[in-house]
Amino acid sequence: MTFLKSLLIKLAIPLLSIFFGFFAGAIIMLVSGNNPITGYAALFDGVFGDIYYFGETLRMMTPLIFSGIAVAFAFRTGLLNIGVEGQLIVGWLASVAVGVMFDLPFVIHLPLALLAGAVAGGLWGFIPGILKARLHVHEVIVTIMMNYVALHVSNHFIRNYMLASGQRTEFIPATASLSSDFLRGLTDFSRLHWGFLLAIFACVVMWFLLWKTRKGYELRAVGYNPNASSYAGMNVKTNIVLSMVVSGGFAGLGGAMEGLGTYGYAQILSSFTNLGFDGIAVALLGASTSIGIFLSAFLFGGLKIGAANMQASANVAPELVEIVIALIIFFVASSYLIRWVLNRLQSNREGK
Amino acid sequence: MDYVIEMINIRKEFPGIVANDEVTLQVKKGEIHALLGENGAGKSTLMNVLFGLYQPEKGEIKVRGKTVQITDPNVANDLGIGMVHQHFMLIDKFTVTENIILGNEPKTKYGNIDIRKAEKEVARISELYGLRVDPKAKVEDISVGMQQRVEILKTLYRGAEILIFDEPTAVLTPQEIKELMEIMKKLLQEGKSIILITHKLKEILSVCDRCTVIRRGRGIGTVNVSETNQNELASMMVGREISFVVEKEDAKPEDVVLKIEDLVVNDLRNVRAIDGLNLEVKAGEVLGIAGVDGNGQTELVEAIVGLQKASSGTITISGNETTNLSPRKVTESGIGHIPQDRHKHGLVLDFSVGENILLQTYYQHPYTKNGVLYYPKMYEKAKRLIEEYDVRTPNERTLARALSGGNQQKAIIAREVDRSPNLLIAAQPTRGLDVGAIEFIHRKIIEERDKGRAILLISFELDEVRNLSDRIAVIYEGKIVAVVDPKTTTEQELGILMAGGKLEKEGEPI
Amino acid sequence: ACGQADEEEGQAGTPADTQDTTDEETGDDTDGEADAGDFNVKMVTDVGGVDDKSFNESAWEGLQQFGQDHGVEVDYIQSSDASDYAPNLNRLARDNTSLSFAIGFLMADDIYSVADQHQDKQFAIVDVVIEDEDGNTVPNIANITFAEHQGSFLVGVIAGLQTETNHVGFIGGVEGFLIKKFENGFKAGVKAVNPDAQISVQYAQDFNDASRGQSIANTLYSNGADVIYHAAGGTGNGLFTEAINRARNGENVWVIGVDKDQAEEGAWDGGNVTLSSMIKRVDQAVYQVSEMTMNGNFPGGEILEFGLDDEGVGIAPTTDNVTQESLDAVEEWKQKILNGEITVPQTDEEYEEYLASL
Amino acid sequence: MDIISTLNLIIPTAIFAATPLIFTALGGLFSERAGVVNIGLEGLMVIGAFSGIVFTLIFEGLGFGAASPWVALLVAMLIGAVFSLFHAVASITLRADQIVSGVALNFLAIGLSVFLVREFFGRGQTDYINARIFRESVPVLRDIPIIGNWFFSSIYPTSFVAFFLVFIVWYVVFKTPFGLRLRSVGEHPMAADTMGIKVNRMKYIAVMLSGALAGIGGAVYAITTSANFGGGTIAGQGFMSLAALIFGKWHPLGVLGAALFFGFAQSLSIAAQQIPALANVPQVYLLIAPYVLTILALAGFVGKAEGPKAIGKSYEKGSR
Ligand SMILES: Nc1ncnc2c1ncn2[C@@H]1O[C@H](COP(=O)(O)OP(=O)(O)OP(=O)(O)O)[C@@H](O)[C@H]1O
Ligand SMILES: Nc1ncnc2c1ncn2[C@@H]1O[C@H](COP(=O)(O)OP(=O)(O)OP(=O)(O)O)[C@@H](O)[C@H]1O
Ligand SMILES: [Mg+2]
Ligand SMILES: [Mg+2]
Repeated sequence: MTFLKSLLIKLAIPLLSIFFGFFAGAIIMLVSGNNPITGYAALFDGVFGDIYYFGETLRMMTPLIFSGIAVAFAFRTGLLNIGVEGQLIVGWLASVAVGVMFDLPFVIHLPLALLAGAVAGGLWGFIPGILKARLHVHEVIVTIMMNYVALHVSNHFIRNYMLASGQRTEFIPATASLSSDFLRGLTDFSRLHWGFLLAIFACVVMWFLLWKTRKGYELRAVGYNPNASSYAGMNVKTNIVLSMVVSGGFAGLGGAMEGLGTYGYAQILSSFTNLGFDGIAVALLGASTSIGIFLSAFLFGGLKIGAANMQASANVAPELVEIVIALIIFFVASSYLIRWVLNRLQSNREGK
Repeated sequence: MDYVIEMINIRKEFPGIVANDEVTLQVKKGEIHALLGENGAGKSTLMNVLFGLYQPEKGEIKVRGKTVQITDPNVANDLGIGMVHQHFMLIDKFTVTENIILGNEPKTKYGNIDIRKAEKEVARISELYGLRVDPKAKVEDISVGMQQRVEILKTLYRGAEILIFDEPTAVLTPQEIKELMEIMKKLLQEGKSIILITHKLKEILSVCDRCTVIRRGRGIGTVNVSETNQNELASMMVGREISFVVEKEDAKPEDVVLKIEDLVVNDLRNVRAIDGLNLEVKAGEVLGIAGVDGNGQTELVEAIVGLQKASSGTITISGNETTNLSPRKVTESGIGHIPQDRHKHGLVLDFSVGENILLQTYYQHPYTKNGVLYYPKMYEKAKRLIEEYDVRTPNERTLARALSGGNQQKAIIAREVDRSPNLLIAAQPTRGLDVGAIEFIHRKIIEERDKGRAILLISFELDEVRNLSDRIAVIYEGKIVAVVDPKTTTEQELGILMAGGKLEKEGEPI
Repeated sequence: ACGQADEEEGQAGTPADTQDTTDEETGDDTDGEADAGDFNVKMVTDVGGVDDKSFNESAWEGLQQFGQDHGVEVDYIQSSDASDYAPNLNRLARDNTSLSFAIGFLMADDIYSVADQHQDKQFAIVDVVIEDEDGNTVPNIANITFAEHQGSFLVGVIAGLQTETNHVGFIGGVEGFLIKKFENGFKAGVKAVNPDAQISVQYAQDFNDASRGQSIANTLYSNGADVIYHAAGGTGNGLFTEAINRARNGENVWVIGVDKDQAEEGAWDGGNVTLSSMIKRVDQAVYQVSEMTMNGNFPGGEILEFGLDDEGVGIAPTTDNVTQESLDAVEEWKQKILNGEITVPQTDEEYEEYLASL
Repeated sequence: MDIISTLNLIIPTAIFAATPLIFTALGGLFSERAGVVNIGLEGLMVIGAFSGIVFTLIFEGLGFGAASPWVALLVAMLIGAVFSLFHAVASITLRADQIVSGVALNFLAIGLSVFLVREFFGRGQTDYINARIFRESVPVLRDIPIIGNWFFSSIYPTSFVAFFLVFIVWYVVFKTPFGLRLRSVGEHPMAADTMGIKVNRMKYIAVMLSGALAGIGGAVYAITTSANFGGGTIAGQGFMSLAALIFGKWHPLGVLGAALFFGFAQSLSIAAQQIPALANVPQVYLLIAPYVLTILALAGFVGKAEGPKAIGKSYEKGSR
């Protein structure tokens, strides 16, 4: 009974937040002279109206799930990883580099390329991790700085060693590719690729790692209370580093999804991909839980894909979606309000 | 009647709990009025209501006969009510003066703080009431006793006439407690009235005029202290009889379990905190460490359990040297450790009670297999210990945060004792707990001693050290300056040793 | 360079006859004969958006003009992210768009795959040539490129003639094949009229960092350059800011704008620092290709290079700050380029060869 | 080039690049000193840049002439303060996680400002402003050898305002009752509460101050540098300001030093390409230099940065 009730509240908060977010978006559309019903109909249509767009939504979700997991994983261990963006960029580059440079059978090539992405991202996470653990350097600044370093370094590598045409590298060969004719066929030629299944798997892995393993227990303990953890004989420093490495590894895999799945190459980036920064929002909306991340990545992916249709067929500026996302996060974060209202309702009922 | 304070039928609710239920408290002018009750009885809540931090749901407050609405601490200040909080309300990084003047700062004509004038004023008041403080010192650098004097000065600076002390003695050394009692008497002479919350019945009996008892949020009654005794107060409070003397036989010490030789430890600021310390604890005895806070107790414990590096010297446990091993290695060589700050070091408050109980053993078989946790086994174990150690919790999956201090402490003790360590280090094991919980913990410690464990007890509570220990080692400036027999040493004598003095008489080492 | 096949004078507003000699007939375009009734043209912008004051906007203007002139439905979809290109192009293809434009070389790979999935649909892309694995063009994609190097050459001529310090600068956005065309063309133009001029080149590696642009401009001007040409998008804003600041302090410094007439950006209450701009008539190109397609001559698989000849590139109409001497020289060099007397370099290697040949 | 002329090149640019960071980081200082983490500085700068440009254009239209950008700075300050209420309400009154609410603010700022630009201008960018703030040289002082060249010969008046503000903020935070109360709220809100300080009101004031200053920071950037506003105008400057705040250990002078350091590293990386000795260094090294230097500086000699004790927690009366 209490379990049901708490589950209900847990669900009510995000659902109500999403509702309020869309509601506020509708008001903005009204005020700016658009019809919110056509606007949202177009948005909805842009996600579910055609299997192609649905496929694209799932494709868009894929890196968001990884970056969301990356943020959440660090968050669970008390660290704020703003550097997912950079870790994702180096992961993208490294996976494509392995994809392009080697000539191997599929069963080795693809895993190796994925591994390269994870390792590169992990390395990018290792630096702020070790600095935090050894020298108490604030991870937020280091990760912010590492984002810029990643952007420039990866552009440098592509420009000088891997440039094929225009701004990008060679295409990776089929042996390193995640793209799936089956999934494409299923979704009418969307770019949905096997990475989507990997992302689901990653959700399970995160859940299992954090909640079912010894290491996960330690990581959470360190996150909640480093003092008590060191009293209990855990190595706080190692765990901080490990957490950043794993987090970076997930982020790097997110980059590999783009490199080996969506695009099939790496490119000179003239600005950040924002996939990493969006990951912060995905993780927060998903309350740093696996299932939450999956669902909020779907919401974000859908909003992003649907926004184009909203603009195309209802003439609503795509920025509206960003406003809606912001408001949803706001309401989720302010769940105190919703909780308070729910409590009020409940105690009124019990009072009678 | 000339009551300065009357709180009549106060009711205060928190979500899901009634903290004060029709409690009445009447304080006469010029008296020290004790407020007594178990942990969580609602004492602090009642005082926070009086101080304007909480708003009561029901009830009336009269100050000097006039009904008032105390909507926030400013109103309380204006009414002349000051409060010394259970958990100090001091800002570590500020100086003593800054802490005192906060919210009431003297200004120069340029609008900045007139810090000179403030310091002078602080010096003046502290002189007046005999409260020695250094106005320019940072709070993080001064002793707990001085911090408390700062708290008192804060109220006096604001011209408080009615002072509330919430468990002021829990953190003080005997000397400091004595000084505090003197200060209180002085305050009375100056015409102030005092409300004192304490769990120590002896203190109530020695300084208070009247005592109001609350139990589970309800007022039980008010008695004249001169007409009551320890047992009556205790049974009013708990609702049953309590024994105060720890029943124990003489110790039968056996082999040396912990042996420390010439230990030197530098603290975090690289100051020598332990300075050539020697100590032995034998199986089957309780060795109590008596000392004023800040003489190296923390560093001693942390060095033994491996959390601080020893610069030189050796630590041996059951014949194996453990100097500078990792905490886990040390723990595995047979140490149990009840840390002094249970929230900071003892528990992961956001873990469940069960996860906390396994905090030292989660990685061992059968709780972990191949790196994977086996939760059913963990919870099975936790359930057993919760029962055995009478940890009052809805179930083993409840967050540790939701437990009261006493029950949190019991969970820690369950965890540490159950591993059957050769050496059990108990640092401040009963700090801030009520008599019921204290009784339980004391019994448990003696039980373990009688099973042949070596117990190292560190406590600022001299009574506790004297009651439980078979030998008392006095620590002063990082050295053991004397080891004495509790049966033949008086409190005064211990006090002298703790202050760095020497005993004229037979204080031979034993 | 292969698009140079077209030698005819093109007049603005009429479709340039750009039959590629290597082009074979690539199947009959069934959509080609569609009457104006269901003929429609739409475009996908790159992340700059339809109102980027640059080539997306220019393309959209051309398309709107075309729509007006011929009563044809035109529309655009904006991409907010590189990963939007493919779905957006797909959306157009699915909506039975008669001709879908991809504006910007960033969409190269996406249009290739979308065109492959929708072989019955007609596409066109700006700024890049799409080739398949074997290096052949794709039959249902028209490739629109510009001879930016030629236009840059002409503004280089102006810079070379009007520099007083004998030192000019170039600020690039992100280094790459396309921006290199601007750089090398510009340098060649400067050297053509002023072989001793010093040319400083710096890339911001960012198209959207005005602060960086300003810092670079500051460095270049401080080091003696007095004319700076940019091909750096929003980063170029900083160049204008710096130049205006200096002009206000009485310094004689100039900016050469890019893509469109940037006289507006250079205006300040005491004058205008914009010397000239290299304009790129994306609107013309889009208009013409649309018209060709409407008339059943979809140039699929062809490479259309819009150059000096068809006014695809050139110097901006605002010439208030350009001397008559420079204007004459521009005309003179334009003819030399048009009649093949000189070949304007595009890559670093070509530039080296060009220098050697001077 | 010799050292002096190199520095002549680098130092004014460094100051110029540091200026918006100084404003914004000082804003962040107020908020974080009062215990409210402000990741939303980026978004607040966006709002500032947006209002700065839009109102300069409006005032130009109203015939304010050269005063337009200055008045617009004030408006940007006000709008920044109002917009920061989003963060304040969420994180103080509604007890939202401060990081989450800051992230939400960033999303909202960029979405809303670009949305509005489209509504007002029918496109994704605003027009260019004509009335700008220009660099000035200070008579007499500019003639001081060396120093005159660095600090007084061509410098934005806004940079002087920023420097001046550093000292004002220092005075306010460390010398006035307001500052003492502000810091007490960030260190130990309950203690402050028992001393009769209105904790949440203090936090609101602090967050709004941060909005006001970040608003100025964004507006200064837009008005002095980009001269128009679009979605990409503010790209990371807010995060750099946050880094400057932490790097500067939440102290106004530290913030000044950190911001100048960032500016210096950036301008060095740009000037280096024109310095013969450094011209052959691959550009990537110069591009990443500011960031790497910051990391090294933090790791090497700055070490542990410890913020206000109660930072990031919302205050609830009577909680422990
Ligand atoms: N902020 C709060 N929110 C919810 N419940 C609270 C809060 N503070 C106290 N309580 C509840 O009120 C009861 C009384 O708490 P209070 O702190 O007054 O006890 P106490 O008598 O001071 O105990 P102790 O001796 O341990 O200090 C507690 O048992 C607790 O359940
Ligand atoms: N903020 C709070 N919200 C909810 N319940 C609380 C809160 N604070 C305390 N409690 C409840 O109050 C009860 C007693 O808490 P309290 O802190 O008074 O115990 P304590 O023995 O004084 O602990 P401590 O040793 O920490 O002083 C517990 O049951 C706890 O669940
Ligand atoms: Mg209490
Ligand atoms: Mg208590």
